[in-house]
Amino acid sequence: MGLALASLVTDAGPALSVGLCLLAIPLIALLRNRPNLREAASLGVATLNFLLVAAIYAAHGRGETIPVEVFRITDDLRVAFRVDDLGLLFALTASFLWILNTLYSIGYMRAHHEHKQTRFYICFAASIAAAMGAAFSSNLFSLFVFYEALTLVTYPLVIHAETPVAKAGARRYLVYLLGLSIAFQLPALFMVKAYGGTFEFHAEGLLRTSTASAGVLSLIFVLFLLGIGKAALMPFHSWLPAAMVAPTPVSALLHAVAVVKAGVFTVSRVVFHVFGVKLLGDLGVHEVLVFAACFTIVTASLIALAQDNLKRRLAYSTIAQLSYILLGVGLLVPDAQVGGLAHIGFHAAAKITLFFCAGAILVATHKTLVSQLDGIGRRMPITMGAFTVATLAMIGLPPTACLVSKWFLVEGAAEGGHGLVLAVLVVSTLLNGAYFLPIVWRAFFRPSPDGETGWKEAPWPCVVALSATALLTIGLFFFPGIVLDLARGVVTAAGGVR
Amino acid sequence: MDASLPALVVVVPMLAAILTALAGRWWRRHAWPVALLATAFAAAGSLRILWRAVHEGVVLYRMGGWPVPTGIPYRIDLLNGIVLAMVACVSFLSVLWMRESVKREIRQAGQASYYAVVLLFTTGFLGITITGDVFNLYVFLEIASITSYVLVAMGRRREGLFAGYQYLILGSIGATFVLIGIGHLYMATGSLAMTDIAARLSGALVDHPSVVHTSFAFITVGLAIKMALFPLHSWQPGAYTYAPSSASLLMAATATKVAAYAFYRFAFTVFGTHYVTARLPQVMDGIMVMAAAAMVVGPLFAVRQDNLKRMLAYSSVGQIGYVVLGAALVNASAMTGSIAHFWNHAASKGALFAVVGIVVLRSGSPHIDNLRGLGRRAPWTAAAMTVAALSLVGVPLTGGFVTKYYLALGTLETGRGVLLAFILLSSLLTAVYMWRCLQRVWFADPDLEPAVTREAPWTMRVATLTFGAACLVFGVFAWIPVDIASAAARALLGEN
Amino acid sequence: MDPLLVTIVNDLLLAILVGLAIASVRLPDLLGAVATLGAYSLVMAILWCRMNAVDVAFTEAAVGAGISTVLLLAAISRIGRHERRTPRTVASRGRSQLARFGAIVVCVVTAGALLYGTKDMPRVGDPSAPATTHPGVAVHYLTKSAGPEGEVGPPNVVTSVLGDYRSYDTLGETVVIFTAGLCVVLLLRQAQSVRRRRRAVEAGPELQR
Amino acid sequence: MLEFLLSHYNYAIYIALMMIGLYAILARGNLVKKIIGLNILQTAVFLFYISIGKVDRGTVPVIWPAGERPPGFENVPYENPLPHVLMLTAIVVGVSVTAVALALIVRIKAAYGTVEEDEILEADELRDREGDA
Repeated sequence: MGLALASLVTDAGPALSVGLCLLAIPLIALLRNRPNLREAASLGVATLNFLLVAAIYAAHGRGETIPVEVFRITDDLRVAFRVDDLGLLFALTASFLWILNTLYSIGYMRAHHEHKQTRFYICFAASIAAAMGAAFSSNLFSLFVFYEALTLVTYPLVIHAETPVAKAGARRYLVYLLGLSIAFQLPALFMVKAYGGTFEFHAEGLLRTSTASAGVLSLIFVLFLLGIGKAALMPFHSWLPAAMVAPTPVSALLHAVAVVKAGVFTVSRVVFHVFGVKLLGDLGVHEVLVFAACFTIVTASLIALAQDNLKRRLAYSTIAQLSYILLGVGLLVPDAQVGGLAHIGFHAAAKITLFFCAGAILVATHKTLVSQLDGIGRRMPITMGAFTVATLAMIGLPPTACLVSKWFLVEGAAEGGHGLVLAVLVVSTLLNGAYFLPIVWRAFFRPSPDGETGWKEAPWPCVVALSATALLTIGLFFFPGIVLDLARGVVTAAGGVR
Repeated sequence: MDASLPALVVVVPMLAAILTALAGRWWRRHAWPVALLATAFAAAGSLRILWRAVHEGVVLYRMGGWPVPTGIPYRIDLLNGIVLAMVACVSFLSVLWMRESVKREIRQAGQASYYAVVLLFTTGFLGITITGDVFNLYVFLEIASITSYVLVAMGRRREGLFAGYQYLILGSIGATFVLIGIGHLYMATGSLAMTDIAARLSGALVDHPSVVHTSFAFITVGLAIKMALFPLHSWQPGAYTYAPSSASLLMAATATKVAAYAFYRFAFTVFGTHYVTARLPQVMDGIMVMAAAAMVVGPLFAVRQDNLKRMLAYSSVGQIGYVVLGAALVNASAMTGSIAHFWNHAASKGALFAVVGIVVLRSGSPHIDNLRGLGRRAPWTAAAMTVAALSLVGVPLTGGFVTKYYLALGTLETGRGVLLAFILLSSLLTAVYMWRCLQRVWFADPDLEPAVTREAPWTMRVATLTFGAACLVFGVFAWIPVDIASAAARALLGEN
Repeated sequence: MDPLLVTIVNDLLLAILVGLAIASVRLPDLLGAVATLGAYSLVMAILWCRMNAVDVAFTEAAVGAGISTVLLLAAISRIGRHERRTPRTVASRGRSQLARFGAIVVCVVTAGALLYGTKDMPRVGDPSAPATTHPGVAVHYLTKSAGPEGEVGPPNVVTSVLGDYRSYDTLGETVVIFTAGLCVVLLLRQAQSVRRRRRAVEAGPELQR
Repeated sequence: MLEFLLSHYNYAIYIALMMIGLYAILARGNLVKKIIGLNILQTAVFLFYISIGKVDRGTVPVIWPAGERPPGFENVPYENPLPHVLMLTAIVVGVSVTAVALALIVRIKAAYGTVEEDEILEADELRDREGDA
C-alpha cells in the first residue's frame, strides 16, 4: 500500500507540480483587482508546490523512476517526466526558495509601488512552472522546451520597468539566451537525435552507444556548452549583468532560484545523462569545460572587483560561482562532481540572501552603490547580518554551507591532480574575499556619512525572507545531508562509485 | 455524395463563383454568405476526403467514368489530401475574415465580383491540387493565375496595378514553361494521366531521354517561378505588398505552396523518385542550393522592411525554402518536415497576414510602427500574432519547430549537416524581424498614441484566432499532421 | 499534291512566321505591330490547316487573329499607338540595357535547353511516336469514339474528346473565359469609377457625396 | 545532320518563335509589346503541340464509317486528335490572359499616364522616396 502510494507520488508528482504552478496563473489573473488575495494565492501555491516536491522526495527511493509521458507531440518529440536525484536537487532548491522569494517580492513590490504587479506574479509563477518542468524532464527535448519557456516567461520580468535601460537590458537578455540556444543548442539537440537515436536520458549517457566519430561527438558537446547561455560561461555572460535592470526579486529569481540554475542543471544533464562520464572521459572534451570554467572564475572575479554597483558586483560573483559548479561537474572526478552539484543548492541559498539584502537596502534607503554603504550596518543590522553570513558563504568560510561544497571541490581537484584548478580555487577565494569583505567592513566599521543611526529596516516580509535564507545557509553547513546525498546519488549512478 | 465528393469540392466553389458574379448586381449583400458557404463546403469536403485518404488509401474519382489514361481522373493520396485540406480551410477562414476588409478596400459595386474572383481563385488552386492529369493541372493553374493577377491589381494604390502586371508577365512565362514541359512529357509517353506517365516513363527514358530531361527542366523552372523560389521570386514582394489585405492573406497562405506541391507531384509521382535520384542528382542538388539560399536571403530582406506586408512577403520567400528543401533532400524525415510545413506555414502566415490586415483596417497603413497599441487595445489579435510569430521562428510547442526538427534530422541523415547552419541562420533572422514586430505590439512606449485603438470585428477575430490556434495545435498535437506527412513522404519515396 | 511541294510550302509558311514575328516585335508603331501579329496568327492558322488541325486552325483564326487583335486594337485606341524607343534617363538606359542583356542570356539558355530536348525527339510525323501509338489515349479516341456503336458518337474525334473524354478540361476552359471576362469587367469598372471620382473632384466639392 | 534538321524543322521554328517572344517580353519596355511577345510565345507552344500530333500522310481526324472511305484513302492514318483538343483549350486560355493583361494596361495608363516600364518604375521610386521623407 505504502509502496503503491509512493509510486503514485513519483509518477504523478512532477506533472502535478508543473500543473500546480501553471494553475497559479489563472488564479492570479482572476484576483488581479484584489492584491491581498492575489499575493496570498501566490504564496499558497508556492508552499503547496514545495510540499509536493518534498513528498516526491520522500516517496522517491534511490535511482530514477520510469518516465511518465505527459503528452506526445510526435513520435520523436515527447514531453515526459521522471524523478531522479539530479532533478530533485534542482527542484527542491527552486521550490523551497520560491516560497521565500514570493514572500520577499510581496514586501518589495508593495514598498516600491511597482506597476503591473499582476503581470509580475503571473510571470513569476510561469517561470517556476518552467523550472519544475526542466527539473523533472526525462528527455532532452522536454528539457529544451522548458528551458526555452523559462527564457520567454522571464523576459517580461526583466523588462518590467519598461524604461529605455530596462528595454536595452531585456533585449540583451533575450538576444543572448534565445540566440545562443537557437544557434548552438538546437543543432546539438538535433545531432543528439540523429547520432544517438533517442532523446531519453540514460544514467550512463544516452550517447554511450553512438557510432558517430569522436569529432562529431566532441562538436556536439562544445555546441551544448556554447548554447546553454544560462550557465553564463564566458564569453557569453554579458546578459546576466544586463539583466540587473530588473526588480531585485527578479534578480534573485534569475540568479539563485531558476534561470542560472537551470543553465548549470542543463549542463550537468548533458555531462551525466547525455554523454555520460565515461564517454566524456574517453573523448577528453571535458577539458574544454574545465578550462572555460577556470577562465570564467578568475575573470569574473576580477571584473567584480571593479564594480561599484552592488547588484552588478553580485552578478559577476554569480558568474564566477556558477563556474564552480561547472568546474566540479567537468572535472569528472567523483568528489569534485559531488561538490559541484551540491553547490547548486548551497550557492542558491547564499546568493538569494545577497540579492534580498541588496533589494532591502534599496527599498529602505534607495542606495545602489557599494560606495554609499558606509555605516549601513548600524541602520539595518538584520539585513547586513544576513549579508555577512552570505558573504562568508561566497568566500567559502565556516559556518556556511558553501565550505562543504568547496571542500569537496578542492579534494576532487587534488585527487585528480589538477594543479591548475587548485590554483584557480585558491586565487578565486582570495578574490572573493577582496570584493566582498570591504562591503561588510564599510557597513559596520565606517561612519554613516549623513550621521543617521536610527533603525530603518525594509518591510517585514523582506526581512523575514532574508533572515530565513541566511539561516538556511548556516543550517546547511551543519546538516548538508539532503543535498549531498542527492549529489552523491547522481555521481554514483553515473558510474563514479568508489 | 461521398463518392462524388472530389468533384463537388471543386465544382461547388466554381458554381458559387458564377452565381455570385451573375447575381451580384441584385444580390450584393449575399455575396459574402454564398462565398462563405461554398468555401465551408469545400473545407468540410476536403477534410472528409483527407480522412478517407488516411483510412482507405488513395481516393480515385474518374471524371465522366472514363478509364484512367483515356479520361481525366481526380486522384487524392495523402500528399494532395494534405494540400487540398490546407487550401480549402485557408480559403474558408480567409473568406470569413475578409468581410470587413472587403467593405473597406473594395468599391461597393465590385464587391460581389470580388468574391466571385476569390472563389475562382480557390477553385483554381483546389483543381491544381486534386487533379491526376497534367494538362488539367495546367488549365486550373491558369484559372488560379489569372485570378491572382487580378486580386493583386485590386489594391487601392496604383502600384498594385503594376505589381499585378509584373506578376502576370512572370506568371505567364512560368505557366508557359509548364505547358512546354507537359508537351515534352506527352511527346515522350503519349499520355497525360500522372500515374500512366509514371508507368511509361522508364520506356520513354530509353527512347527519348533528352525529351524527358527537358520536360523536367521546364516544369521545374516554371513551377519555381510560380512558387517564388529564390532567385525567381521577384514578382512576389510587390504582389503581396500592394494587393488588398484580403488577397494578400489568401495568396500568402496558399498560392506559392500549391506550386510547391505541384513540384512534389511532378518530381516524385510523375517522374518518380528513382528518376530524380538516379538520373538527376545534380539537379536536385541545385534545387537544394536554391532552397537553402532562399531560406537565408528571404529573411535577410525581411529584416530591413518597415512595411509589414513586404516583410511578410520576403518571409514567404524564405519559408518556401523549407518546403522545397525536403523535396531536394529526397529523405523521408526531411520530407515529413516539409510536407508538415504546408500546414504550419499556412497557419502562421495566415495568422500574420490576418493581423496585418486588421492593422491596416484599424490604422490605415501596414507600417510597422502601427503595431503599437495592439497588445493593449486588441489583446486577442496580439496573442494570435505572438503565437504565429513564435511558430515562424520555430519555437518548441509551435508548428514551426516540428518542421525544423524533421528537416534538420533529414539534413543530418543525408550527411548534409552544413544545411543545418542555413536552417538555424534562417531561424535567427526570422526571430530578428518578428521580434521587431512583437516588441512594438507588447512593449510600445505607453506615452505614444496607440495606432490600433480597438479590437477587430468578430468575423476577423474568429478567423485570426483560428489561424493562431492552428499554429499551437500543429505544435502541441503535432502528431496529427506529422503522422500523415510522414506516411505521405514514405509513400512518395516508395518506403514503408 | 506532290509531297515535296507540300513540305516546301509548309516550310515556307514557317519561315514567313518567323519574319512576321520579328516584324511584330520590332515595329515601333503599335498599330502596325498588332496588325502584323494578326497576320502572324492568320499564317499560323493556315499552317495548322495544312497540318490537318482544322479545328485548331478555325479557333486560331477566330480567337487568335480575330478576338486578340480586336482586344489589342481596343486597348491601343485608349493608350496611344506609339512605342517610345529611346530611354528617357541615364538610369532607364542602364536598366534597359541590362534587361536586353538578361533577355539574351535567358533566351540563349532556354533555346539551348529546347534544342537539347529535340535531340531524341521522334521526327515530325513519325507514325511510331509514343503520342501516336498510345493505346489508351490517341488510339482509343480514334478507334472507339465514333460511329453508332462508338463510345461517344460524333465522327469528329476532336469533338468527342473535347465534349466527353476530356470534357472536364473544357469546363475549365469555359471557367477561364468566364474568369477573364469577370476580371476585365472588374478592372475596367474600377477605372470608370476612378475617372468619375476625378471628374467630380474637378467639378468642385459640392458635387462630391 | 541535315536530315535531322529537316525532319525536326517544325521544332526548330517553334524554338525560334519562342525566343522571339521571350526576348520581346523580357527586353521590351512597352507593356503592350510585352503582351505581343507573350502572344508569340504562346502560339509557338501551340505549334509545338500540333507538331507532336502530326502523322505522316495523315488526314483530319474525322472518322469515316467503316468501308465508306473514298478510294485511295482506305489506309491513310488519322492525325492524333488529342493535341488539337489541348490546343483549343490553350488558345482560349491565351486570349483570356491577353484580355486581362490589356485591361491592366488600360488601368495602368489611366493611373500613371504611361505604358513604358521605365517611366512607371521611376514614378514608383519617386513616390517611395517621398514616402520615406
